[in-house]
Amino acid sequence: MSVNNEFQPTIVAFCCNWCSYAGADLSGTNRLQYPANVKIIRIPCSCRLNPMFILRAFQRGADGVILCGCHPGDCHYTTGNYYARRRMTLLFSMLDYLGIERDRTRVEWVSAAEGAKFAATMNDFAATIHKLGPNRRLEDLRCRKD
Amino acid sequence: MQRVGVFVCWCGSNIAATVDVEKVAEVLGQEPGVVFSTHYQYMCSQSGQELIQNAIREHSLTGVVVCSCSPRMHENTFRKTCEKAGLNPYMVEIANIREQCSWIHKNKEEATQKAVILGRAAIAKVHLNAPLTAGTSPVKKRALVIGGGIAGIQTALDIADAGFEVDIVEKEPTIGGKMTQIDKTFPTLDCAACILTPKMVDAAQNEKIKIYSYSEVQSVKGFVGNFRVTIKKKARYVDETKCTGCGLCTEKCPQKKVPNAFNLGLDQRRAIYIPFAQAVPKIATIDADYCTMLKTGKCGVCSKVCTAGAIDYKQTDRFIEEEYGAIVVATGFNPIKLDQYDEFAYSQSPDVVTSLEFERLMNAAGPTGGTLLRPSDGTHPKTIVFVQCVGSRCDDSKGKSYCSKICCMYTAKHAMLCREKYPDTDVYVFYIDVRTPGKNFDEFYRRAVEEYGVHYVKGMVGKVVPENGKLKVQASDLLGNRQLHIDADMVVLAAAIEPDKSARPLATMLTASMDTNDFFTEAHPKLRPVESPTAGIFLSGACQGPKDIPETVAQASAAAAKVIGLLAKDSLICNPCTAAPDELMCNGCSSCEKVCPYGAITYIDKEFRGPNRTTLVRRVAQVNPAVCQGCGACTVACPSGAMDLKGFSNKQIMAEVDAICR
Amino acid sequence: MQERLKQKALELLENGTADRILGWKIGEFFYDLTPAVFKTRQEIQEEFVYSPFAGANLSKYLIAESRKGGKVAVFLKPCDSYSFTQLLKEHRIWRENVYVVGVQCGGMCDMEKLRAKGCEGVLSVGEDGENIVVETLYGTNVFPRAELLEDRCITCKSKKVVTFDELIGEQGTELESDRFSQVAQLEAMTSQERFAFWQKELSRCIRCNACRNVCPACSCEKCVFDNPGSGVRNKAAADSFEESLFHIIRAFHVTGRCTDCGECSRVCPQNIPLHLLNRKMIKDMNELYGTYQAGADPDTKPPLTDFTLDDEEPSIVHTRGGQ
Amino acid sequence: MKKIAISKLNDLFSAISKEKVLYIPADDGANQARFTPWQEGLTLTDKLNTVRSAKDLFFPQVENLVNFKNSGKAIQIIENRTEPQPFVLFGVRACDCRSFDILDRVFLSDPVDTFYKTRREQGVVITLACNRPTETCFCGVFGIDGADPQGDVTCWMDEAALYWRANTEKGEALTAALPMLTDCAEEAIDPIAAKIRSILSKLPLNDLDLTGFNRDRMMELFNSPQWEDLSQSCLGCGTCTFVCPTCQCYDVQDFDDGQQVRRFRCWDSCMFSDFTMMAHGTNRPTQKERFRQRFMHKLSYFPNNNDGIFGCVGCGRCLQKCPIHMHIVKVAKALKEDLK
Amino acid sequence: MMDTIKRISGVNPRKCMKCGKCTASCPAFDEMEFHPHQFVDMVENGRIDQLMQSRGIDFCLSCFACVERCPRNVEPAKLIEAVRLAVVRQQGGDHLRPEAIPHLLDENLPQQAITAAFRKYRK
Repeated sequence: MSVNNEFQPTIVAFCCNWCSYAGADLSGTNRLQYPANVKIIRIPCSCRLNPMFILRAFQRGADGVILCGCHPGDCHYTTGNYYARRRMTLLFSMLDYLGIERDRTRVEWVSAAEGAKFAATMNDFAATIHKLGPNRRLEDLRCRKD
Repeated sequence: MQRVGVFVCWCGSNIAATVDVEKVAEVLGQEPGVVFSTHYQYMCSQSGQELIQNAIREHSLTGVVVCSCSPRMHENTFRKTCEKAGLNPYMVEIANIREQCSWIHKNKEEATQKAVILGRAAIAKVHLNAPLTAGTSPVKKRALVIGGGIAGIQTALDIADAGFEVDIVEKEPTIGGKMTQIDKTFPTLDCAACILTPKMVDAAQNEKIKIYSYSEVQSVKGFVGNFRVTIKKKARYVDETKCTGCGLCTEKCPQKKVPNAFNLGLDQRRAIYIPFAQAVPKIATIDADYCTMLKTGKCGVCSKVCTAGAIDYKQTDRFIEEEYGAIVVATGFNPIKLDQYDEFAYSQSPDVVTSLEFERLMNAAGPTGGTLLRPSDGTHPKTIVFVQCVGSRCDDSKGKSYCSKICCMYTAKHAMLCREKYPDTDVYVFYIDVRTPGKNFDEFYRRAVEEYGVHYVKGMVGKVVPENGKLKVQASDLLGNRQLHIDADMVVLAAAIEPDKSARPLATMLTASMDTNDFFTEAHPKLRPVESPTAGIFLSGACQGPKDIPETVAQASAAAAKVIGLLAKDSLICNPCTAAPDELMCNGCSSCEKVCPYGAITYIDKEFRGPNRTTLVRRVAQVNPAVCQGCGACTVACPSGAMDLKGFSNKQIMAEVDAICR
Repeated sequence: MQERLKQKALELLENGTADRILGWKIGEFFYDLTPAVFKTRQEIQEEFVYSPFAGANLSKYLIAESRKGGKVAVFLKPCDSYSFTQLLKEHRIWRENVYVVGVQCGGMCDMEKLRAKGCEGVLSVGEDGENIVVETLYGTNVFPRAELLEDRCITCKSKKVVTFDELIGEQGTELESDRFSQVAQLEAMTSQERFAFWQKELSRCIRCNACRNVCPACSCEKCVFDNPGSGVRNKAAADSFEESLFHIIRAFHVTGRCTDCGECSRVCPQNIPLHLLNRKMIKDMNELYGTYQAGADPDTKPPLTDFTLDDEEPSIVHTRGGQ
Repeated sequence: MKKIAISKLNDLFSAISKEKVLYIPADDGANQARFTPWQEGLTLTDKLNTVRSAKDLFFPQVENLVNFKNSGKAIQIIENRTEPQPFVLFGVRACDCRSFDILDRVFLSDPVDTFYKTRREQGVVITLACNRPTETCFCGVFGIDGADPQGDVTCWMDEAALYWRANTEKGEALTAALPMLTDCAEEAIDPIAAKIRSILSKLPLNDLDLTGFNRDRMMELFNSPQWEDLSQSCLGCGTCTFVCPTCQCYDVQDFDDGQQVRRFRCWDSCMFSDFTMMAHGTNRPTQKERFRQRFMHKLSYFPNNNDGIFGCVGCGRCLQKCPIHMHIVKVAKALKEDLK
Repeated sequence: MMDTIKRISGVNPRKCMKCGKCTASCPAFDEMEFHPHQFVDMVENGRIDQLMQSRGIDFCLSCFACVERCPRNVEPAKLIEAVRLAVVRQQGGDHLRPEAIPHLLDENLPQQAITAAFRKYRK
């Protein structure tokens, strides 16, 4: 069903239920466009994101993974995004250390009111991944689709 | 694997215009486990819901995927729909193909493809869903208010008004708190005692309110609806049931040299005392640090003069255990100690006072009987210098980084009162900024300047040197670009305020979170300002942040309303999407406990069957589902993967990832 | 030193302080010591060894040993004592059943280094001042002790025994070591170079799990990689991705809990420098969240279960390290 | 008997690899040797032996079996076997060469493991006599002669030349295709072999005595109280198993890549906690049983079922690589005490 | 120049909340045309030249009263010291050129004096 043969990245966006998922909904309500290859997975809080999920996404063929959560200080559960921030900082640093392109992963804080920011973030991230090309350094060859 | 039904909604043209709903239904129908797949114009309509219900019955569906608008919109609707058809409501998953698909994409082929993928993810997840049942936990219909200041009193009164029992625990011998020490209140200048003491009496007389004065919270166990609290009643050596509060003992006690804490040490009282005339409860208390009888065993004067026979030197601390459904924290504030600010000569001269001491010096019930006299020589001060922001807005270790909020207004009040009572005094106020947002606040400050002629100087005092009975004040006048040298008679320091020292250990007991300044954190800074993130713990007054009296009272009533809302329920329905440990996998390492914002995780030593018919004792985590809010922080902290989150389990999320990346 | 330890072991056994001793047992050669529990006087006298080849960290054995009833006495070298304290912090060891004798350590020797010097057929080893004299089937070799030290001992972080009931020898101090220099070198490489480096290293992994099973931080009742219910179980790295996955997740799970004892690299049969992954995390935490040493005390919160309001954002990865 | 100058080794390797893939033991950059496909520039290691044994080439750690795919509501089966190309394995030591006999007894008896069989057929084994046996070597205990290994071709080396003797048809065929090998006298290898044997005679583990590990004493060994102590320090890692040339246990696993399910087999280790895990759980619940399984298999069950041939070849890899050095020699010696 | 001053002093003038406590504490107030709080403000707003030309900078006693009292840890005295240093380091501000030295050499002239006549400067 692919539209053309150009590289179409697969991007997984983990969004916290309270801010970023609502922000994504708002960008939809406002009809703000972003690429269709961004797919959102709803999690209760950014602190629910296990590093395993990110690696799993890369294994299964994702080219970029982004985590969106409430702005620090605004977490529905008070402290969740603070833990997420440390976890992701260390994880990203480790991935970078292992030679994985640092642009493949990102964390962005998007509030429920920031529909425009959500769309802009996704557009920018998708463009970055598009420029970066397919994920080759952290993929499982068995899951390659071509 | 479930028997899954897929229901694709057109949402009129909202979805159908950009997503080929027929095709989505057809493709998803081919997915493993899908036994029924259809599409309909409005799935959320009555007939749409009936369609789902019929399909559940006809095809014996065990899982339902609705491809429609955001779950934030209709997840609950569809859950109820399915529940009515006999399906567990948590066997429903929503694929958001409107807000996150049809509305953001224009290319129909692309949008259709994406809708299919989102549907697949929902199907993959629903295969791993398990029926969940929301548990309930009973609510003990009694509230505890910790702290008996104006905040605690107001909260207690409001709760009692709604018909619930409420206890106040106050660490001092009387309730009333800081407001009892204040002379007049801004911006109306009515007398604090006149408005506070009736409330204190109301509290004492209210049948629903029980006051534990001279008491402290010793331990807190349990969770929302079911707290078990141990209260320590400190020994006051006076039988509360017998003491009539006549005050004879406080006149006869031979130990006269006790610094009077109520007047901040500006005068002295006896070893047995009632803090002030309107104290509630009006019961004498023996100060064990000074009482000759308690220290040496010789004296006993108070016992001899007490006609009620209330004195009991043998009294010891008593512990009371009570159950509560909700706890309100109203521990209040204190001015900071000014030892670190020696440039203002606070420790060198008795004529350099804090604003709270100044309140006592102005108060008719204070050490000077309401006449403003210098503590050093009892003369009228002619020149008074007020210094703002002493210890507030500091970036160093000496002070506090925040603005104490109330100082600008009370300093304006003090300055105004001085000028009003003693028009011959010169009053200077040194300020960095004057912050007076609030109803009639700025007008009040302007009156101090315009009507009362208070000299407001933009600048700061650099040093104060006591010299020949005067206070040499060196200050800057930034607008005049000059340095001022004032010979003052009195200097009043607006000390920063900080949370009461008892708050930190209390927060630990309550597992309520605090910020770095020891103010309690609210559940949400905007939307849930009177609740702690820990369920069942509410915040009233300055324990949450600096506040003036109107704000405190407003928040106190708000907290009361929240408590009433909780106590009005017979039982609490718990969120079923809670964390749960696999005990066989749990290491007992406490990682999860450390990140739980609600204190929902505890540990027990539990016996397990080991290999070869042995038993093993292991420390394992327990989650209290009544307290857990389901954030999932613990699931990631857990290295063994023992902790998982119902409804958002590791496997469910990974199944979604797999489906999306497929 | 060995004699003092033996005497202590005998004393503890005889005065009833402990009913068994956890130490190192003699092997076929001078270097193949095995951690063992000694129960009798005779065993201690004949088989107890403490030598420059007693590298094995005994702390992890105490998870099981402390639960067996009775009291076990254990000899802990400084770095082992960090692991021990970290395990106490995680409630894994029942402290009341353990009697800890801290022992100083002059650095442990590495058989691999000896072999790397072409020393085959080694029969015995002797100490001659700062030199190690090795008798082999093919002659005698003499090496300065420093050349045979394990890599982890060359960059020893501390000679301090953090938890003990009794100390043999002097208490040591924390040392200034440049243990992060290799990490810094890697950080200074380009992303592509780092990727190549780690691909080369990790591709040798045979998933024997020695690194995990020896690691005192990997004390899980059941590892996610062994648990069929976890959804990520794998027994062999069937794809290069899985080599990385295992080591990334393992490094992440021990972040803030790894005391940098170096056992992972010591036991790796394929000589993969696994400690460089853990050290990277330690270095990051030190730089981003303030110095933290796991196992240095039983109370401090590990950085991943703590936070400050103004922590760095994950995007800092763009400005730190190499290109 | 043939020979070739050491300086011409490269030509020899080059010629062999023209026809077949040639594996030689080479340094792996981490101070160890491994069998590596030869390409121009690759040289023989000076290490005695590889860390991973030669069995890897016949019984790889991971092997694809078959794939499944959902097509509509049906399941489609897709063959996914990698057929091995002819290859030559150079530099196999006597111990590893013997391990093939042991593996053959397992994989080539009914039901025949066709994966293994094809690889055995496709592979030519060239052994190399051990010039510098090390202290962990105890192949002699199993009647293996490090100075005269088996294989399709046997080689000896001294400073000047490589000596080459074809033992089998496969070996002869390969020899015939290598004209650079020149004839030489059989006696040429005698001094080399003598030198090796003099060292072999001095090896410290020569005194390992395995008499009595027979069927009659099996239950006695099985029930030995010593297993408790011996297994106590075992970490439960698979190092010994994975470096062992004779360990042959494997697990069959499925991997769902999203499109299809890939069934593959991978090495298992009796030291692993999920070894022989079944629906009801495991019948070897503690490390003691799993540890016992490994050594009982090598020292008792295998010889009992295979004409007294032990399941160990004395290569010494586990002696060097076990993280806590609880190796087969220690176990055998401890058990021997029970038999006295 | 502003960055140089900030670098030399290690001070972040943006932290200043303009309370004037530094100026209130300054014992050399009357001697200086620019007072400590103005110093901070002028550095922040890049009016460094004016400061460098000011005679007042030499009247700062470096008593550090302002540093001690500042509630925001701005440390005005360090800024003033940095401006002084910047003046000293100005290029071309040397009292001597190397070529001139041979003429000046004399048995009794201390080496130190010649060295002192050179000023450190920055490019």
